[in-house]
Amino acid sequence: MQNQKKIILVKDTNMDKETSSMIDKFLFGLRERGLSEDVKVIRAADLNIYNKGVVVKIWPENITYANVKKDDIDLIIHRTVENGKNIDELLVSETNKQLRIVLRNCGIIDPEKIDDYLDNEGYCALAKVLSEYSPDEVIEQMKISGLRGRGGGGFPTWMKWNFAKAQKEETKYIICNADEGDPGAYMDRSVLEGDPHSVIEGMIIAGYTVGAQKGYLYIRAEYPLAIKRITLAINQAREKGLLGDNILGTDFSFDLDVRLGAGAFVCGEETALIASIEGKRGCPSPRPPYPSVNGLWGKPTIINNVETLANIAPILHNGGDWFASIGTEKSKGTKVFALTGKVNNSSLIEVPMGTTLRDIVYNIGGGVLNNKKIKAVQTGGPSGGVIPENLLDTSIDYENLQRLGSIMGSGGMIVMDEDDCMVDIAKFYLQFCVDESCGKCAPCRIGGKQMLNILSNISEGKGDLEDISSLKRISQALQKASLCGLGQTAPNPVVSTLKHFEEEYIEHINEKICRAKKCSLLSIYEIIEEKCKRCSLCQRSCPVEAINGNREVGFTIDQEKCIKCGKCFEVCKFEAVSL
Amino acid sequence: MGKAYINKIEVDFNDGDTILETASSVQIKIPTLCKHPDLSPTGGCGICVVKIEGTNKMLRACCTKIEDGMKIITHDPEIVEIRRTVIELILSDHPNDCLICGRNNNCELQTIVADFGIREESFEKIVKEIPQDKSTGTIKLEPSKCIKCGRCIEVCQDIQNVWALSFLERGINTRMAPAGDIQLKDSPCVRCGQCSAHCPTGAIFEHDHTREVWAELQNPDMHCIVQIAPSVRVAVGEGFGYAPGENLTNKLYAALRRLGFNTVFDTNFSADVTIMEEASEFVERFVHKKGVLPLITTCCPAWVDFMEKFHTDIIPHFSSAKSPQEIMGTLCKTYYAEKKGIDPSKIRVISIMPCTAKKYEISRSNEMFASGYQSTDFVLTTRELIRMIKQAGIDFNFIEGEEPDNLMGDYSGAGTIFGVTGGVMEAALRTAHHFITGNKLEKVEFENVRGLDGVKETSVEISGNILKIVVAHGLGNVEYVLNKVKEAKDKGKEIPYHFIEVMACSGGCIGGGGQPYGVTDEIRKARAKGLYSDDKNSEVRCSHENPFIKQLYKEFLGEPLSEKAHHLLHTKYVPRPEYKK
Amino acid sequence: MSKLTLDSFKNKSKKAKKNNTNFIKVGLSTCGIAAGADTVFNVLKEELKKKEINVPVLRCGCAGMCYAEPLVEVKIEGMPWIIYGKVNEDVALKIIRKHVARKQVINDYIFSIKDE
Amino acid sequence: MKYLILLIDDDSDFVEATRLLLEANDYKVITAKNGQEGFQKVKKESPNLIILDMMMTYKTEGAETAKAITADASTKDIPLIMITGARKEFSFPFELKANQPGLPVKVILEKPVDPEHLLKTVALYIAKRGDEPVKKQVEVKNLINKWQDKEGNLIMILHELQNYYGYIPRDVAFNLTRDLGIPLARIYEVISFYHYFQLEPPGKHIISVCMGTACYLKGATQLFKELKDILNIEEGEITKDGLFQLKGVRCIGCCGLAPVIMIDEKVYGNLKAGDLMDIISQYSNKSEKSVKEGVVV
Repeated sequence: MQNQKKIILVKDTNMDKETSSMIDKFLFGLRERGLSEDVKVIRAADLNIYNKGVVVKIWPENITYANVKKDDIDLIIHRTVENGKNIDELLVSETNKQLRIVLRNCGIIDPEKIDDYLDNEGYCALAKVLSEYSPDEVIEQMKISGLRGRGGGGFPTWMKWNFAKAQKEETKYIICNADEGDPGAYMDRSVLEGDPHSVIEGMIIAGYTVGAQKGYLYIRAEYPLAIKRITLAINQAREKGLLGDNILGTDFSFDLDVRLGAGAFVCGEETALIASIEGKRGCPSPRPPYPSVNGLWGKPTIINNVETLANIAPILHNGGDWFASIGTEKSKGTKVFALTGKVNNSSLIEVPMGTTLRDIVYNIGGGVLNNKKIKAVQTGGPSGGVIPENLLDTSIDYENLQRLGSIMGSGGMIVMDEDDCMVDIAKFYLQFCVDESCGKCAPCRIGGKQMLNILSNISEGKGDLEDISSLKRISQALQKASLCGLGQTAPNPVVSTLKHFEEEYIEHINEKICRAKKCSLLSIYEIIEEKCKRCSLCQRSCPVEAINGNREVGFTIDQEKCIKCGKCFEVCKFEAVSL
Repeated sequence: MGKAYINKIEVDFNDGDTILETASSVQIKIPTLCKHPDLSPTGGCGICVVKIEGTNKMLRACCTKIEDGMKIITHDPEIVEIRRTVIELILSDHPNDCLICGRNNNCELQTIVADFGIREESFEKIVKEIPQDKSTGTIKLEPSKCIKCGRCIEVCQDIQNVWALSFLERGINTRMAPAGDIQLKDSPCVRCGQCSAHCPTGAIFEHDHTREVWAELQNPDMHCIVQIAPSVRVAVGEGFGYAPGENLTNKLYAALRRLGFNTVFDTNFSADVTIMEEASEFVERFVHKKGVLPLITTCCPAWVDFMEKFHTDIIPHFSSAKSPQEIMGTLCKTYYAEKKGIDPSKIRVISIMPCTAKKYEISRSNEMFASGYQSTDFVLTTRELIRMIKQAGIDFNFIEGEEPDNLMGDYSGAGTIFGVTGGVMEAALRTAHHFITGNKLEKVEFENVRGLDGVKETSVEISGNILKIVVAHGLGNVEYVLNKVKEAKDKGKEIPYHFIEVMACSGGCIGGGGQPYGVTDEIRKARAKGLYSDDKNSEVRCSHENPFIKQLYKEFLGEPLSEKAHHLLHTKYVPRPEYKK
Repeated sequence: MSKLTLDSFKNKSKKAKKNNTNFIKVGLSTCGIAAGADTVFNVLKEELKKKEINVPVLRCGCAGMCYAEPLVEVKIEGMPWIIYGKVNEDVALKIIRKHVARKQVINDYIFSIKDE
Repeated sequence: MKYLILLIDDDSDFVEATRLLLEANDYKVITAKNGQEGFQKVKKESPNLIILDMMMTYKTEGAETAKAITADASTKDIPLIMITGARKEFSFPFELKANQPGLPVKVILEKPVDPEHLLKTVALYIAKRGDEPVKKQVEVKNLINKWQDKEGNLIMILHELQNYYGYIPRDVAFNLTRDLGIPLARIYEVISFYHYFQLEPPGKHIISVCMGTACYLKGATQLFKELKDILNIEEGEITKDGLFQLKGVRCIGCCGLAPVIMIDEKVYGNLKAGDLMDIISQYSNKSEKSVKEGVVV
């Protein structure tokens, strides 16, 4: 027994509520041995370990035990607390599945202080590049690293850079695409808010490599804090001689400016983004020519997204080999995901490529909310697709996701449970694409709208089986004949839900049932007599007077009149209205 | 240069050629609704998709450059199916009122739907009612028929540099609308009608005046006079199956008489008058140094409108001579009325024009009423005339040609080339040369001002004087010329030109906004050729040699630029600063 | 601010510093602020001032654990390096009064323990 | 920038004559034919002064319009001049006298009005409001100047203008054409393309419902529906009292708190439909009932 006081942290990582009784047992045991004064027992809210029963952490030794049973407690007190010995069978070794490269400084440094970044190896990669590497050597390192664009398609970053570098033009541009628009994804925002200099450093290195003099950060206007911090960071970098003329005293000059988006998802597409900076409608143009040849104001332009750029400095600081040692054969490094939806821990995570979806949902995300059954995980946002429960053991990389009918996308990862209707989900994403279509090309403009109408019909019980073939037919037209990625991938949520959950569509059509009870027009509202306390609240809130009865005889819903607005269901305090 | 394969056919191509262009060189027509030969591709419709052998991606033929060794498939069941779906989608957002549409039987969407044999509508109609815009009285917008191909906007913004039309909103709500969502009449629109000429559907078309004209023709109290513009004669035949450029002047005269016109005149005659006035004006300024140089031609009402809105500082450079249409109108209600003893209030002058802006010109300013009446009463475009001839059941193809009426029907070769870019300049030079030297010109052709180059800068020598001239067509090309003039003026340098001709439409009136649809450079060349051969075949090739012109001046006007001529044949220009581009 | 040059980086040791001093750090990114982190930040500062305790309150970006925002990281010598989550004003006060002043860990709000 | 005067009168001859008079004296004039149209134009164009008739479609329309204009926070300071042919003997439910609750106008002039007198009155009340147009003009000019020479400035300038006005007023957008040499067509193409820009004045409080996926899964639709019910407006609309505007927005980036709404800058997370009424009432000093009915004017 050492002098220092010990602390025991306890948390039940299953959904059971064992924590309190375990703590009691600990307290009792400690009191018995007269250790109450020296050892504190604390109830933790989360220990980042999941589905391992009761977890106990002992400080200051930092010993972590999992699946602790009541019977183990005496042993823990005796062996570990009193005698400082480990109980091997309870030990948990590797718990953290995350690996932070992009997010290396997020949550650690003060994003408004450049010195914090400098103290954490900031701009070391830039200094190394400027003093040791020729542009070709940078590209070589990038090639070795195997870094692929994190914005969606996964195009090798070094190739993009190499194309631009090969152009003879004098003026070239670097653009950071920070117009993050996927609903449910906020990786870029977090990086810009938490570690703006890492993006700036990436951009300067890109500028040096391809021979650009100027860069633009194109940021969503809806991110005021990110804009503030990146602007501050640019000014600090300029003051420190990291931007502007003769960077770090060398011949290389490069500067950055911020340009704001204005609420158009399509501006995430390279050519549309360029049009937007040029002060035009954000409509994509046909490619080729690619921006790396003919981009902003007709000049060769590199467009990389925030996450890609945040990877650059670590790669060049630690070497391409180091980066290539992480991840899978074709997908190197890590990927940041915004893990949200019906998951216990909605969080921003970074994992090595190749981690399985199940690992992420259960071991990082802490499992499904309210212990419900998981139905699917959606990745890639409106351009992506759903991956059903039985495929959750797929390891994540560009190719695997694509094979499953989804994409990596920018990194939205949304957990869906049995209460989520796949028709409804498809409709949600399609609605998004319809709202965000630029309207330039007919397949996307009209096709999306028509698909949405069909889905609406299905979800309202007005569909027929032909609708499914219509959906497939329009999907194909969109995929093949849309001008840009937004249109080409807009049908993905529909195609992938049809692929994995066609039976739900057919149920909606044939049986007029929504098993998740999401499609309100397919639901039947009824009052459960036993639960009804006859408060008459439902009757009073019904907008169409469809609820008959009174406080004497009870209430019933007139199904003829009911418009399925769900008001009675929402207002009932006794859960007496059923779906 | 390179070699590629389209549907296994070996093709040679030039660097920069698109798949669409190359395919057409081996007689493969890839369907499209948005690509127009005049315009750069936008990739809007998505119908022209083709496959590259060995990949499953599809590419747009209109905007993909063909590469060496490419193996392209332009038609297979999958491609056709996708095209059909896209066409059906477009159709689902388009009204079905073909029968009463301005483009019935002449609509690119209708044609492609027919070609694909679409017999039922698979998708729900989602057409949005958007009110029509008839504010200008010349061009009508019917946005609910718009398929958002973007041609009108491209032509208005990029080719014409007018910026009257734009896309507003986005996604399914995207609509074609005048700039700033205002009425077209309040927009920078100069009514050139190029939008209507390029529109594949009935979303933009000329304001139809045929019914008004029918009413006049049927009114026994009215003496209806018709005039036909130079370029109409080489384009009207396209409505009856003739090749572009076929000169049908005499058939036209006959058809117009059958329609019920009492007198058939030719705008080519009044073009000769314009030249008499304009060339005199030039000589005044060039030789006698009265007035500023360069002198700028003003026959084109869209150009006049453009200048009055956006380049008012060059008003002093404008020739004050009215356009041939207006001169004809004025002379009909003065000279002709006097001579024939007809009450001018009972005369109706109807002109057949290649142009929508001409509909605006007739009430443009007070001077258009110099005869004491509105000098020209109605303007029909070539397209409207074709419809009228068909309505009247005239078998145009077999009708015997006739001659125009005397007095203002006979024209010189100079008058006829007014219809093509460079023509006014050439005609003016022929007469100016005579006015300056008093000699007869040996060679009347000035080839340097001919052709479809957007800006043609050249110089000619007239009795030792070097005359620097420039011809621009397509309003987008004007800026270059005007900038040069303005720069010289600002810096007090020598003026770069003495004489400038501008026509608003590409190719001049032969490519006018009211001409038969489907114009391309090939067609422009054919029509131009038609006019140049009309000139070549003319006995009289200079305006001042036209005996009827001589008669007009002798009997009525006196001299060019006389007080009477000034009163009747000249106009003024006013700045319209409220218009913003 | 003087400009950096390539030389400024030559003398930098690999890991520039290992900061062992005490601090409190608040995640002030959009998600944190939305959950009330700015209020917590101010409460922490004021309370330290009131209690005349000299521990810096630092700002940082998003640590990723959005479900537990606002997050407050507390490093005090002799205590585990703890990240408290779902910190409201009340918990913020406890962090100062208990964790910092009296070296007592607060129940129910520990969301992560950081290794040294 | 000229002062903008709104003429509300159903007598088109009077309107025309007065318009010519005012324009000849270097005012900019817009007109409306009745009280309702007038009120909309007041909201949209925020004129420097309003000239208003009493009897239009109905006898007291002018008075009602004046009340509506002065009841609205964003327009209450605009001076109102009433010009009417009505005489005292017409028996109104209020006294035909200026500056009173039933008739909140600065001054009443009788038709026919002497042009000199009208001009003097107009000048007097416009001057009383201070030199706001001039000040605004300078401020806006500065905003534009900041970006004038930079590449890719149009969208940035539109952002500045939207921040300044809360929306992009029509005449300001039209003037940009002159200041930047960018065609009006381009400016409107851009404004109408990007959802961030709006051409109409916003409500006092903007309620944004996050429609990101996480929020959607966790019930954003219900929140939206409830808000529509409470405020009695549809998406994008403004309550009649101008207090609230309801918007659906893409991800706010607070997925951990889903479902969330944002009122102005403040985020409310982990919401249920039932929580909304309380939150809304905090922003409305009216009773819950009046919010529910959405009627204040």
